[in-house]
Amino acid sequence: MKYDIDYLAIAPELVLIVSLLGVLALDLVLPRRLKYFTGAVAVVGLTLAAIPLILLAVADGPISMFDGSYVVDDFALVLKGLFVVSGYIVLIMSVGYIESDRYYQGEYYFLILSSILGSVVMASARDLIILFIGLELTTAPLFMLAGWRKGDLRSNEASLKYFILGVLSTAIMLWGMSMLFGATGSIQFADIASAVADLQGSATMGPLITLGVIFVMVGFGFKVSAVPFHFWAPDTYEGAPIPVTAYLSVSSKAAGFVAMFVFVYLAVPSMVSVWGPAIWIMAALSMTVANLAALRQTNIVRLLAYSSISQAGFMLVPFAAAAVSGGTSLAAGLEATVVYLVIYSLMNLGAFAVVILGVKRVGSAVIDEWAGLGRLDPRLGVLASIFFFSLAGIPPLAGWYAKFKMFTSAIQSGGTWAYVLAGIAAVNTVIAFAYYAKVAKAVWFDEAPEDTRIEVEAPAGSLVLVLSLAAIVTVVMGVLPNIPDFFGEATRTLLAITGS
Amino acid sequence: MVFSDWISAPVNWVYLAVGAAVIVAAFRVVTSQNVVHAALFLVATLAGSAGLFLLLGAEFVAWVLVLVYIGAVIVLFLFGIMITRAPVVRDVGLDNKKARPLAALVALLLFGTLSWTSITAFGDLAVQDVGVPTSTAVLGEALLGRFVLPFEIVGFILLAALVGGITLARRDLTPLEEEERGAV
Amino acid sequence: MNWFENGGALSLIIFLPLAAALGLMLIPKEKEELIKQLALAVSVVTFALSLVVAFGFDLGAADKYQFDTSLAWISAIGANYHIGVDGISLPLLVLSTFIMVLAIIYSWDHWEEPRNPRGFLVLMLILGAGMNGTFVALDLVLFFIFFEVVLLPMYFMIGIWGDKSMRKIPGFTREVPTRLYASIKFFLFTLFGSAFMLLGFLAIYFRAGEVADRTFDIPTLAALGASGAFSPAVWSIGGLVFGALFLGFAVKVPMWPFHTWLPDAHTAAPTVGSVLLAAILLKLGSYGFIRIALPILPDSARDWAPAIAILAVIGIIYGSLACLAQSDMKRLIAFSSVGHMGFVMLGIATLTDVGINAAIIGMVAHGLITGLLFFLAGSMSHRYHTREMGRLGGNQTLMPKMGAILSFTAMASLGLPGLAGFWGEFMALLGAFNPLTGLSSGLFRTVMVIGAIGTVLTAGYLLWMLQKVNLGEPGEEWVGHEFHDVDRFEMAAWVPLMILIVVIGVYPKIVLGASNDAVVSLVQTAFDSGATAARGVLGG
Amino acid sequence: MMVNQFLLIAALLFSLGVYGLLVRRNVVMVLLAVELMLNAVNINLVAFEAALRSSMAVGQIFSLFVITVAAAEVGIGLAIVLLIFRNRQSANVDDFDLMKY
Amino acid sequence: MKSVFVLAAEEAPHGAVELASGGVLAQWAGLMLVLPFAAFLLIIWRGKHMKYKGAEFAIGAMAVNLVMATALFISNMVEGIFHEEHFEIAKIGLWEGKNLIFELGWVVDGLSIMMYFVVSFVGLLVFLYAVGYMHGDVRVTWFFASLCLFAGSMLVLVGSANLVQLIIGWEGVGVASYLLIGHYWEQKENSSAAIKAFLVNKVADVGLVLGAIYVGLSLGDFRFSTLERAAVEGDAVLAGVAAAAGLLLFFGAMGKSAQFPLHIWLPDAMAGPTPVSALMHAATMVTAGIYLMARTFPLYQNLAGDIEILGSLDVRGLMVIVGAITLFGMGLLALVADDIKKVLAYSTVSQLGYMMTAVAAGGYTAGLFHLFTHAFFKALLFLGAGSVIHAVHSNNMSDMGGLRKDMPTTFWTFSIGSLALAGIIPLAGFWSKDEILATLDYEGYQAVMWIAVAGAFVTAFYMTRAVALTFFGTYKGHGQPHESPSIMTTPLIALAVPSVIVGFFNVPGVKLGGLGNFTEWVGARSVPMGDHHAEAIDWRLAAFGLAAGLGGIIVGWLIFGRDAETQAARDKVEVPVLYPLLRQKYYMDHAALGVTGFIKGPTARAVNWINTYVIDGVVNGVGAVVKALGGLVYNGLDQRGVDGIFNGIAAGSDSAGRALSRLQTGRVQNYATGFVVGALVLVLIVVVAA
Repeated sequence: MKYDIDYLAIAPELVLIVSLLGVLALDLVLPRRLKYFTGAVAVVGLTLAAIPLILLAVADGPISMFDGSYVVDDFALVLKGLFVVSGYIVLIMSVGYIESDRYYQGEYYFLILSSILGSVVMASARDLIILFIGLELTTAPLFMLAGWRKGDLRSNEASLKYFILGVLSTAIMLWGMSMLFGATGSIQFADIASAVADLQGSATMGPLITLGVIFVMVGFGFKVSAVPFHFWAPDTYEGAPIPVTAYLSVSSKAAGFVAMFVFVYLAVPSMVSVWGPAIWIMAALSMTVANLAALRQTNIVRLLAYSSISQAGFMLVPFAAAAVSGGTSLAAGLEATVVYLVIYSLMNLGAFAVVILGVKRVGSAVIDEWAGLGRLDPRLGVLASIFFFSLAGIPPLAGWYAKFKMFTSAIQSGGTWAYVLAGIAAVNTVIAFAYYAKVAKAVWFDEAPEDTRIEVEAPAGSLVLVLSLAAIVTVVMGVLPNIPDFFGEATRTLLAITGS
Repeated sequence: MVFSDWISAPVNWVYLAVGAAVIVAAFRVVTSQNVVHAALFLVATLAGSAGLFLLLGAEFVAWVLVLVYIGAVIVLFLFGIMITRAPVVRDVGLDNKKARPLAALVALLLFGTLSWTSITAFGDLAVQDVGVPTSTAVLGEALLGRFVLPFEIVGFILLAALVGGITLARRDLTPLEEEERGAV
Repeated sequence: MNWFENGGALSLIIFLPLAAALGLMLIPKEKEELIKQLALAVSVVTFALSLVVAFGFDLGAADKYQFDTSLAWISAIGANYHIGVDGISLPLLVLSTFIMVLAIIYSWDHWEEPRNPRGFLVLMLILGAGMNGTFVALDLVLFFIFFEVVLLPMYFMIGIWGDKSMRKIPGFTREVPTRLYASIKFFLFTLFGSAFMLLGFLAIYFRAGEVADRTFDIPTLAALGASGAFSPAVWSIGGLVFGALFLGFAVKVPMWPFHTWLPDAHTAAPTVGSVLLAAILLKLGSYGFIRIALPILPDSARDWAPAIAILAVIGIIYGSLACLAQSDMKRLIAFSSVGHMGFVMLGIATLTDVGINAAIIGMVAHGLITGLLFFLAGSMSHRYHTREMGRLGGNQTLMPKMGAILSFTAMASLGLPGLAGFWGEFMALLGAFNPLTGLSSGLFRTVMVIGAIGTVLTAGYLLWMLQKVNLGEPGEEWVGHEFHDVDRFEMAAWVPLMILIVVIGVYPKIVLGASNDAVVSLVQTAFDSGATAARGVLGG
Repeated sequence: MMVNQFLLIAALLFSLGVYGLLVRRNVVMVLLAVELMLNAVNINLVAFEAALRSSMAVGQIFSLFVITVAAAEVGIGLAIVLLIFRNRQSANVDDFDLMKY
Repeated sequence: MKSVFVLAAEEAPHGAVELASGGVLAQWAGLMLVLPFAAFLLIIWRGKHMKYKGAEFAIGAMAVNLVMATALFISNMVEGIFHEEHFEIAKIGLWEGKNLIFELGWVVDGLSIMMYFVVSFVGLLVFLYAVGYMHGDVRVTWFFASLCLFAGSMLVLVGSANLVQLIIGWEGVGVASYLLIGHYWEQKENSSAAIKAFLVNKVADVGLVLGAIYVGLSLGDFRFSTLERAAVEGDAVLAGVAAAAGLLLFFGAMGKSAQFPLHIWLPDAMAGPTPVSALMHAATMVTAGIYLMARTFPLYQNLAGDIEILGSLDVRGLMVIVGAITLFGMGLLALVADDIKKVLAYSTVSQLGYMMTAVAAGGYTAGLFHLFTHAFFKALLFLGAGSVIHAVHSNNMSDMGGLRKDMPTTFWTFSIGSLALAGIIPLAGFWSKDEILATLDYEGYQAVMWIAVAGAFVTAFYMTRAVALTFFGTYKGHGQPHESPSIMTTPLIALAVPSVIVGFFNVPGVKLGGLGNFTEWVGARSVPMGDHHAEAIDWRLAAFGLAAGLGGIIVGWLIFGRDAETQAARDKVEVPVLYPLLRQKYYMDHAALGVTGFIKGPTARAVNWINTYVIDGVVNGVGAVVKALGGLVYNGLDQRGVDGIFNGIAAGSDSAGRALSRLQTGRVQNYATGFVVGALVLVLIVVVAA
């Protein structure tokens, strides 16, 4: 049997492959002082990868390959775009960051690009194997990147914890996949979907499929760091190099969500009564537990870690609400989560970029030591406020629309459980503000100690530029939510294929 | 299927023998108080698994398992054990004893859940064409046809593991050494 | 000038301050005069625009939205940039732009530490945009946005320029700076309410989809509401949804028992912040009731009205009693807001045209009077460096003008007839005498009597405050101090307020002339039968 | 032969793997336990394949991918072990709790 | 653009009475309401720079007012006037499909014209007097400004054509009184007295406001003319609320008119300068309550009065009882006061009791006539007292004595005022008191009538005491007292004249030529008042009243005129007329002392004690309790309870956060345990749920 390959469809992947190999090759030949050049290549590679994405977006219709196990549709394109853009921002954040320390730049960029490649592949995955491989390629480089600050014990520890829980989750997820394969006899989502639809009522197969679905969800739960699969996140975030943390909290998390979307919508849509409650519980727990824990944090990175856990909970809300109320509004749930994801990625990366600059400026990630930063560097203060309050969901910053979509979707779903979840989310929105405001409090309200004026070199121009751009986009998206909505609506194609 | 029918099939005798070995070895992997022994028991477990694969007609997979694991991974493990200078003799501190009861309980529950779901689901589902191995050609064609994409991608996982692993594991040069190397 | 009448004017009123805020950020900090002049100019222009709107407003059609426009905004959910004013929002809009001008004039020479006029003015202008926007928004989402936009500037104002002293909070081990506690408390309370309010909006939105098209459009929803589409009889969660909106608005008003953020926020806020908070921000909540909760959910409103009335009257009595216990002048004024807004809410709870008119004029009056009181409290603590009433005294001797203005304002605040504050209280009681048909007139009359007794308490604490602060001999510690009486910026900010207080007091038609038709139409549409007081329902 | 025979062994291996993961202090031992779990999955996949006999032997293919990934994971894991051992002179996981709460 | 003021449509007054429109004068009568406020603003603006510190404006405004009021008074004598002007100030909603509106405006009828005249006349004289009295005092400018506010508010009150405006004037009077009573606010007692006055009035105002609401929403209109018409026609809805509305309005009136037990503010209100007291007690403020009762008289007369509220006690009866207690009980208190102004103050309360009793009993004209006459002689007495105080720099009669020689004008005018108050024929007080007695007799309140007679005795008694202690005997104060300047004595003389003659305005059955009499003048209302008018004087009652008055004087004279400690006082005893009686002074003294001793001693002390400790105590106690309650609510409930809940929630989430973050042990295997257990629990939940 011959399988046709549409090279335009996989052009983004190919461009990424070429550039990551290019990075590796260059790293071999470049002298140490020119190693930073690999970063430039990586950036260029990512930029180039965006070109076929745009071409594909303009082109007609979804492209399907390998018996429909690899599909490039609007959903995939939007998320690939998200991965590329967020990867791009992470790379730019990294440039200044890793130059300043003893980093292996070439390898670093190579691994980042590999991880992006994994995510990009996974967005198109329509069978279990590609999904699994994509996820692994996304995650595996990150195990190592988390420990990239080799001399730092915290970084080592971050890497170790991430790795051990990562392989545990992989194993559990694989068990689930194997059971689904066994029960349905296929790894193709479409086939699994139809088989599961037939089998789910059966008394014998029911529990097994339930177990399979839940175990697979556990794997995704780990990726999106949903409670109770979140334990790695605070420690790893704190220990890992900050750009890597940013990547973990955005791209890697987004990858988890993408995996979850395609899996639950395409492979086991009829098991909504199984994954619905599971996601409901994860959502409720993630929001509440992480928010409460975040209240106690004194380290800004750790705070952002808990924040990102709770944000994951918020992102799960539309999903969960749509699922527990019978699954009639799944499309709206997907759209809401994607919109949330897009906005979240932007503002969270912005927040991390601010943290990078702030840590440089103040020399500490302890929130209290950021006192008076706003007066020291008003520009940074304003940026910090924009991103942190956007995360809190305060209009007119983009974050509000993310939360708004979430609530919209939850209420649209209707039903007691959806309302309860919306209520929990509402309360958590308030709690969340309390700790985001902690940062603003330190930056603006607290008096700077006399002797903290650290002279630092100006941050990389590119980072400032990107940061300002992100800030502007954050505001613009908040004022004109049609923009994120555009992406959200595009992803509805995911459901168009299965016709649900 | 009745037990007498089942036990009368010779292949099940083989299964019992191999299976028992696998189970015992696996037990020892997680209970042995000697690190090297544990690694060697893993070898036994994997070898037994390879045997089971053969029983199931997965010849290629069985040999890959032997090659990759017993040939490469275990060596890696032993290297790891050596380098971290773990005592080759019995080490009482290998387990976190306080964690044992809870871990055992969790494992037991997990086993119960997993086996219960599997048994209720598959009941009498029998292995087909016992003794007929899957042709490697089929596998090859599938790997390079239908599954060429993951096949390529998995290569990058290995590459990433390689590159990253080396970078992490290598000893950083001191600035002095770096200078020397730069001069060369 | 077609664009002007089709939304252009109102859009300018909203976005001019915003644009100016951005502009100010670009001016170097050192050019303080320029910054102040620009801010003032913009606020004056905005005020002038709102006056143009007010004079161009067709009073004959006050129940129709004018100067309105509707542009597609968030297409996915059908939220539109729909703005317009009717007789209900017009007075509040003008009040908002007006107070902003005065606040900027007052600020001219009064900067709390750490100064930074640019930052402060930027926040004020953003605040102004948010407030103006809330009053003209005719789309739930747009309303929500503007409703929330005001939070951040106020949060920063309190947090940065607020009271620097430390405070012991029950339940917490450490002492915390007053401003930090107050700012976060303010924000969390409001956010808590508005989160649920948003849920309520969304429920309405989808419910509208079940009976017609999904929409956030307030007039459309009001029409649906009038037709009974959101009645709990046909929509099981209707009452719950009202509760959600209630939570959002009640926190902002604030109604008892959601009021506890208010004294802290007011006490901690810089003077201008307190003024804007009292004069405008609190009105957003009560305006929300009138604009959104009542017309869209009339039947649930009927169910909730007794509860609102009871809470309102508790607020009246409770606020007054709490005032009696205050030693901090600013805190006293803050608590007085609880009582005064209680009257506003009592008016609303009656669900009658009289009551809602009462609420509107009460809001305007409270804005002017309490705003002025906070100006005064600010200026006084600026001079005395204390707000402890026990230490003050003899202010009338030390600063005769200041004392006279304080007396005047206190009189206005206690609801002296002939000054603005009277109408709101009197009409609220009037409305409570004869609530909407179907509401328990026994309950409402009881509430009316208790509310009327509340006016005595109000008079009490204000007079005692005057006695402590204004009268008597100046305390030992002030002897020999040189005090500057009211300066020209203060005069410029306060005299217009005093004039308006008198003018509205004598001629309330300035406010009610605009609002009455709109309110009557609102009540008749929403509550249909029994909308007007009738002779039949009366009796001993 | 029934599929369940193999599934039971797999379930046991998987559970033992979890046990090992939870009690072992040495990181290398933890890795061994993980290998047990992954191997259990392989047994599942191959057993199912034996019952299904799909045209492309999907189960076996899947298990090949799992083996490959497992190998990569071991590589990564050991690299991390080496890294932390060099810094801490210990490969005990419970020595690593710098970051908590 | 429409005119800002929209003139309400003229409506022909209802009722049988044919009344004139009053012409231009009535149409512009509103000017009187506005002028004092204009003067107020002018004083604030320029007062300080004027020679008399702004008094010029006040006096000017009052003079113009007096001219207008006199002109109206005279035209009303010639032909009864009824005229209303209404200016809508707001539509506030619908009532039975038509607009419910608030209006400002004025009414020109017999009642309001009488009040315009009294206020302007007394006001002008007091203003003039104050120029002298306040010369060199602190804050003179502010004083005159406040006086303008006071008079202006009163005019707004009495000129009001509707209840809403009445409330405006009503509370305006309250505020002005607050400002004036607290004029010397450096002393805490003074400001406390001002606050007390304001708050007690505010309590009563609750009644007024609620009463206005009852009336207004029963009729859909706040106009008095509507109320009057509805009352006369027996409107069913109004009848339904009449008792409640009537009692509420009466409660309001009790505050301003200092009826028992809301009189407590009034004696304290003496803290203000004496001209203020004069104005307050004669023309403005305290008469407001009586005025309100008169204004709403048809409500009581036709609807409310005979509604039984407690057993057989009807509304009217309750009001009469309150009035009676006030007139007698408060009169007694005047006996024990040393402060001359307090004597006069209690006297005022007592006289207000007369008025209230009369109006309540149905004597519209009787009550008003006493108000009218009382205004002159009480103003006279206060100004006289002020003159004395000005001279001796003390309020206490124990610091006075023998002043008749030093201050002859003051003495004579004060004496005339005292005699008028004591009801001695033919002075004004005799006629008006007689009319009250006649009314009580006619309406069947004989018992109350006897109380009133007894009250007359008391009145005469304490006034005699005051005169004796002040002007007779020997001077006990410091320095040499002088007669006051002419700007102060002129008003005294100007007030003494009407104190003598106005009684003849309403001799029963007598008309002043074509001008009619007081009964007809104040009877010019939109509807007939329906009260009873005697056709001829009842000499029997007059004799009782006169006897009581004379008796009071004689007894008083016997005791105080013969002050044992002062030779001069003993000399005075031998006034020829009284000589025969004094021959048996032993018995008389003892008898008088016995009687008065009992009255002055235990009874008065008891009343005083009740006043100080019970009523005042209750009031002060209420104040203290309320303040304590405030503390309780704030500290106990708000900070601990309500706020505590929210802080508790915050602290709770904080510690929950602490507990939850303890889960984050840092041990990866604990994490893994959580991980696996989490997965298993999820499976369990889902399976169970499914």
